[in-house]
Amino acid sequence: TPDVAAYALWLGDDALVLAQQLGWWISRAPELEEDVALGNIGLDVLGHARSFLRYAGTADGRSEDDLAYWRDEPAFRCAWLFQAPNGHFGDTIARQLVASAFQLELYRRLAGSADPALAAIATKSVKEVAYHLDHATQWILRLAGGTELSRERIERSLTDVWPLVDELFRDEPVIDRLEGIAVRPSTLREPVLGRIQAILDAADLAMPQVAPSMAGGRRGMHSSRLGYLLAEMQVLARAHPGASW
Amino acid sequence: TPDVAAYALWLGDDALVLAQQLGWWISRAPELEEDVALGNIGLDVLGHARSFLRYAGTADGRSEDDLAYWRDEPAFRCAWLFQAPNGHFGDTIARQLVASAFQLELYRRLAGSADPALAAIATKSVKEVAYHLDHATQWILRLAGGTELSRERIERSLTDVWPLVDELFRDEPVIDRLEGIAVRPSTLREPVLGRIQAILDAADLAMPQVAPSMAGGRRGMHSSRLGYLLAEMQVLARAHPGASW
Amino acid sequence: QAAQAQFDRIIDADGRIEPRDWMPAAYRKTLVRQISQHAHSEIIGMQPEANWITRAPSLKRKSILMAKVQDEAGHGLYLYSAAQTLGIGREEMTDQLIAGRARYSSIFNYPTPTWADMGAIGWLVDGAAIANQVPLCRASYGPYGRAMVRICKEESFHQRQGFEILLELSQGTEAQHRMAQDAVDRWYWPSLMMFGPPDDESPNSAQSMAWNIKRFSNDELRQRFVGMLVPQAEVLGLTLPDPNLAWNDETGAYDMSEIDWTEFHEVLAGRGPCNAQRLQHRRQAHEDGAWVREAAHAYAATQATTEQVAA
Amino acid sequence: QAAQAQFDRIIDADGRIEPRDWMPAAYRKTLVRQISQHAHSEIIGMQPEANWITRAPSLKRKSILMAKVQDEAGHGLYLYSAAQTLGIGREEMTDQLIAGRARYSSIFNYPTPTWADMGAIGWLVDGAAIANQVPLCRASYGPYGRAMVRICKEESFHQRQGFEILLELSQGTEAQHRMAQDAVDRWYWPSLMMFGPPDDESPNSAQSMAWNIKRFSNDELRQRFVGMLVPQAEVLGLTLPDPNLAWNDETGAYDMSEIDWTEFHEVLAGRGPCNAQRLQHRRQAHEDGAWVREAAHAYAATQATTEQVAA
Repeated sequence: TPDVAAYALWLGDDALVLAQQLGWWISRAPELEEDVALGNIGLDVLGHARSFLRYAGTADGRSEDDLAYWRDEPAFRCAWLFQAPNGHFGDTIARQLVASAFQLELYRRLAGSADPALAAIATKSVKEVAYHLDHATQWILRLAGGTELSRERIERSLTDVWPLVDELFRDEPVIDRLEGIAVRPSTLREPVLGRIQAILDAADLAMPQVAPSMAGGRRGMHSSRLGYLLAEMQVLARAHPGASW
Repeated sequence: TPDVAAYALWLGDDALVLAQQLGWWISRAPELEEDVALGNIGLDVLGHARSFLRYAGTADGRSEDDLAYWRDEPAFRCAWLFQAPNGHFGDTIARQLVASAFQLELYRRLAGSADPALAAIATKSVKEVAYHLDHATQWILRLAGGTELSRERIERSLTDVWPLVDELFRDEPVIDRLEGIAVRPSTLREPVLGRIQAILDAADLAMPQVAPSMAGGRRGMHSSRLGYLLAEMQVLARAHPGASW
Repeated sequence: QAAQAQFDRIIDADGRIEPRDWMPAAYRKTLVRQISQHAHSEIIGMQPEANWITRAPSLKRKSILMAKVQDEAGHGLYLYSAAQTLGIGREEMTDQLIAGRARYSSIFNYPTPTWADMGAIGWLVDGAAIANQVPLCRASYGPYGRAMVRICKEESFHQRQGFEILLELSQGTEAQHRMAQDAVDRWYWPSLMMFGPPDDESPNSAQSMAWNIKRFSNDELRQRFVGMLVPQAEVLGLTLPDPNLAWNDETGAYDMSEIDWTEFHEVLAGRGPCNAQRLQHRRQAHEDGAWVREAAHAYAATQATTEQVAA
Repeated sequence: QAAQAQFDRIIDADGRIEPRDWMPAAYRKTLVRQISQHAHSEIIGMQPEANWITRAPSLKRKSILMAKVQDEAGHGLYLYSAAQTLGIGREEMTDQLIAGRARYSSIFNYPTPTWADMGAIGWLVDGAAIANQVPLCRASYGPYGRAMVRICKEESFHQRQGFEILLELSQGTEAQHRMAQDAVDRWYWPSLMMFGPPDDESPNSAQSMAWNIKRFSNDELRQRFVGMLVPQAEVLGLTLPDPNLAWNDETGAYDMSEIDWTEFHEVLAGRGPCNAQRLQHRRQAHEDGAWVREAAHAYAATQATTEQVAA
C-alpha cells in the first residue's frame, strides 16, 4: 500500500543518506583499519537502503535507482540526523552511535512486523546494525578515555548531533495507519535513549542537555546539507537520462 | 572567431571557477572584514568571468549562463590552479596570490590586445586585480610573519599549490593563431614569477621547489575537484531546463 | 543629576545622544542589548542566504546574492562598531553569540531549502526588517541612528531584489511558480512575527518609546507592513497564506487571522529547525579562523615594535 | 656461510623463505622495497576510484565500488603486515610515503575524470596488476607469496567488474560508448607501462629473477597481457588505441607500436598530473586522523595498566 511504501521510504532514505556519507570516508579515515570498518558499515547500510527502497518502489513500479537518483529533495523522507555532516571522525562516530542505536531497536521490533517484507529486511539487517553499534561504542570509549583533546571533541560532537535526536521519535499521521506494520517512533525513545545512556555511562560522558530541533525530514523539509549531498550523488545519473549502468 | 572565443573561454573559466570558490567563504571567513574582502574579490572576479564568457558566447550565440551552466566538465578550459580547493584560509590565500599575480600581468598585457573587446575587459579588470594581489600580499606577510603555526601553514599552502603554477605558462596551439590578440602564456612566466618572488622575499619565504603537474585544463582534462564544483554550481539551473531566473 | 537633566532635555527635544554624553545605565544597557542583537542578526542572517551562493541559478543572480550577503557582513560591522561606542568589545559580543547567550532574530533559524527562499527572504524578511528599522534611523543614540540610515538604504535595495526574484519565478515555469508560492507560504507568518508580540504583551516597549529608541508599537508596524504586502502580492501573482486577510473600511486597517505564537516561542526557546546549526556554523568559522586572527595580531604587534625601534 | 648455503638451497629448490630464516641483506632490502611499494600502491590506488564513490550512477555500482576500494585498503593492510615481518614498521613506511620518499605505482597519478575510468582501471590497470602479480604468488618469500594469493583472487574479481562496467557503457547510449572508448584511450598505454621498462633497460630484474621474486621478464608479461586484451576488446566493442597492433604468425606474438616512454618518465619523476594531489590527500587523512590514533593509543595504554593492576 502507499502507506507501507511511505514508511519504507523513511527507512530507506535514512540508510541511503547515511551510506552516502560513510562512503566518503574510504581513503580518508584515521587509519587503514577504519577505511575498512567504515567502508563495511557503509556497505551494510547501503544494502539496507536498497532493500527498503526496492520494496517502497513496488508500490508504484519505481526501481531503487528511480528513487535514489530521480527524486528531488522535498520527496526524500530521511530524518535530519542522517543528514548531519561527516565533520571530523568524532562527529561521524557520534552520528553513528545514535543512528545505530536507533536502527538496532527499530529493526529488532520491525522484525516482528505484520508486513513480511519489512520483517524480512529488518531480520536480515539487525545483526549488522548490532555490529555497527559495537563499533561506535568502542570508539566512544576510546575517544572519551583517550586524550584530553579527544574527550573534548567527542563531547562536543555528541552535543552537536543531539538536537537531531528528538525527531527520530516523532510520530507522524501515516504511523497511525500502519498499526502492527510500522514501529511507532515514540515507542523507541525509551529503549534507544536507554541504550545510549548506558554507553555514555561506560565512557563517563553525560547525556547532552540541549534543545531539540524541529527538523522535519519525514515531511520533506530538510536541513541545508541534503541539497548538496543529493547534487553530488545524483549528478552523473541525471546527466544521462534513461541510461543503464 | 572561434579561436578568440576559445581564448576568452580560458580566461572566463579561470575566473568563473575562482569566483565560485571564493563565494563559499562568505559567512565562513576568519573575521568579518574578510567575509567582506573575499566577497568583494569574488564579486570582482565573477564580473570578469561574466565579461569574458559573454564575449566568448558571441561566437556561437550562447549566453554567459549557457556557458556556465550547460557545459559539461570536458568543455571547461580553466587551469588547475583555479580548481585548487579552498582548504583553510592560508590555502585560499596562496592560491589567490598566484592567481592575482598571473591575472595582473595577463590583463595588463591584454589591455593592449588587437581585439578591442578583450582589451576593454582587461583594462577594466586590471585595477581590481591589482587590489586582489595587494590583499593576498598583505596576508602572505601577516601569515609568514605572524605565529610559528601560521608561518608553517602558509609555507605548506604555497608548496601545495605550486605544482599547478607551471600550467599557467604553457602555450597551446590556439595561441599561435592569436598573435597580437592573446597574451602568449610562456611570456608571462618571468614577470609573474618575478612578482611573486618579490612578495615571498618580503615575507622571508622561499619559492617552493616542487615538480610541476602535467595538469591539462586548457585541453579539458581536469583535476578531481572540478566535477564536484560543477555538480554543485549547476544543479539548480539544470533542474529547470529553459527556465529564466 | 545635572547630567540626567541634560539627557532628558536632549530626549525631549528629539535630539541625539552621542558616545561621550552621559546616559542612564538602563539606556546604555538597552541599547547594547538591542544593537548587539541586531548585529548578531546580520551575521547569523548571512547563513540562510549564503546557502545558495554556490548554487545560484544564473551568474547575475549569483552576483547579486554574493553582494547581498556580503552587505550583511558589512552591516554587522557597522553595528558592532556602534555597540563598541557603548563600551562593549566585538570579541565579547562574539563570544556571547557563540556560547548561545546572545539573541538574534529568530527568523534565521528557519532553513532555506529552495532558491525561492532567496526571494521570500528579500521580500518578506528584509521588508519586515525595513519596516522595523526605518524608524530606528531617528533613534536617539547617534551612532545607532547613523548606522541604520546606511543599513536601511541597502536593505530596501535588497527587498526590491527579493521581489524581483519572486516575480521572475512567479511568471516562470509552473515548477518555478510553485516554488515561489511555497516559499511565501513558509515565510509569511514568521515575517509577521518579526515585529514581536502583540502590544499588550510587549513589556519593554514603553520605556524604549520614551527613550526615542522605538517609535511605533509592534502592532502598528505589523499592520503597516501587511498594508504594503497586499498590493505587492497582487503584482507578484502570489497568494498571502491568510484566508482572513481583508481590508476593513471601518477600522481602516487589515483584518487578519490571529497569529499562532506557539511556533514563535518554540523557535525563540532554541527549538527551531536550525538554531543549533546556525551557532555551530558561526563557531566553526570562528574557531577555524583563530590561527589567522592570532597571526594578524602577532604580525601587527611586531610591526608596531619595529616602527618604534626605527623611530 | 652455512646460513647462506641453506638459503641458496631453499631458493634452488623453489622453496619458501620464512621470516625467521636467515636471508641476505640485499634480498631483505629488495623485498622491503618491493612489498612496501606494492602496499603504497594499494593505498594511493584507492584515491582515483574513491573519487567516484559518492557519484556512482546506480546503487549497485556504488556498492561494488565501495567494496572494491575497501578491498584495496585491505590489500594494503596485508602487504604492510608482510613487510613488517621483514623488520620495518607501518608508521615508518607511512612516513616515507607522505614525505614523498617512497615509490608507488605511477599509474595512480592520472586523474579519473569520468565514470568510465572505473571500468578502464578495473579492466586495464587491475588486469596489468594481475598479470604482474600472479607469478608473485609463488614468490620465494612466504608472507609475500601468501598475501599475493589472497590479493590476486580479489583482483581478478575486480577486473571482471571493470570489464562489466565498460561493457555496459559500450552497449549503452552513444555518450556512454564515447565515454568508454575515451577511457580506454587514456588508460591503455599507461597500463602497458605498468610492466616496467623493456627488458634491455631493466637492471634489477636479473637478480630478482635469480631470487625467485620475479618469474617473468617485463616484456614477456606485457606481451601476455596484450594477448589477453585483444579478444576482450572485441567483445567490448572498443578499440585499443594502437594502429599497429596485429598478430604476427612468425614471431607468435603481437606486433605493437613502440611505447613512448617520455610521459612515463615524467610521471615517475613526480611530474604527472596528480602526483602532488595524491600525496596531499594521504597526508591530509593522516594528519586529520592523528588525534584519533593518539586517543586510541592512550586508551589502550590505560586499559593495559588497569588490567595489570586488576591482575
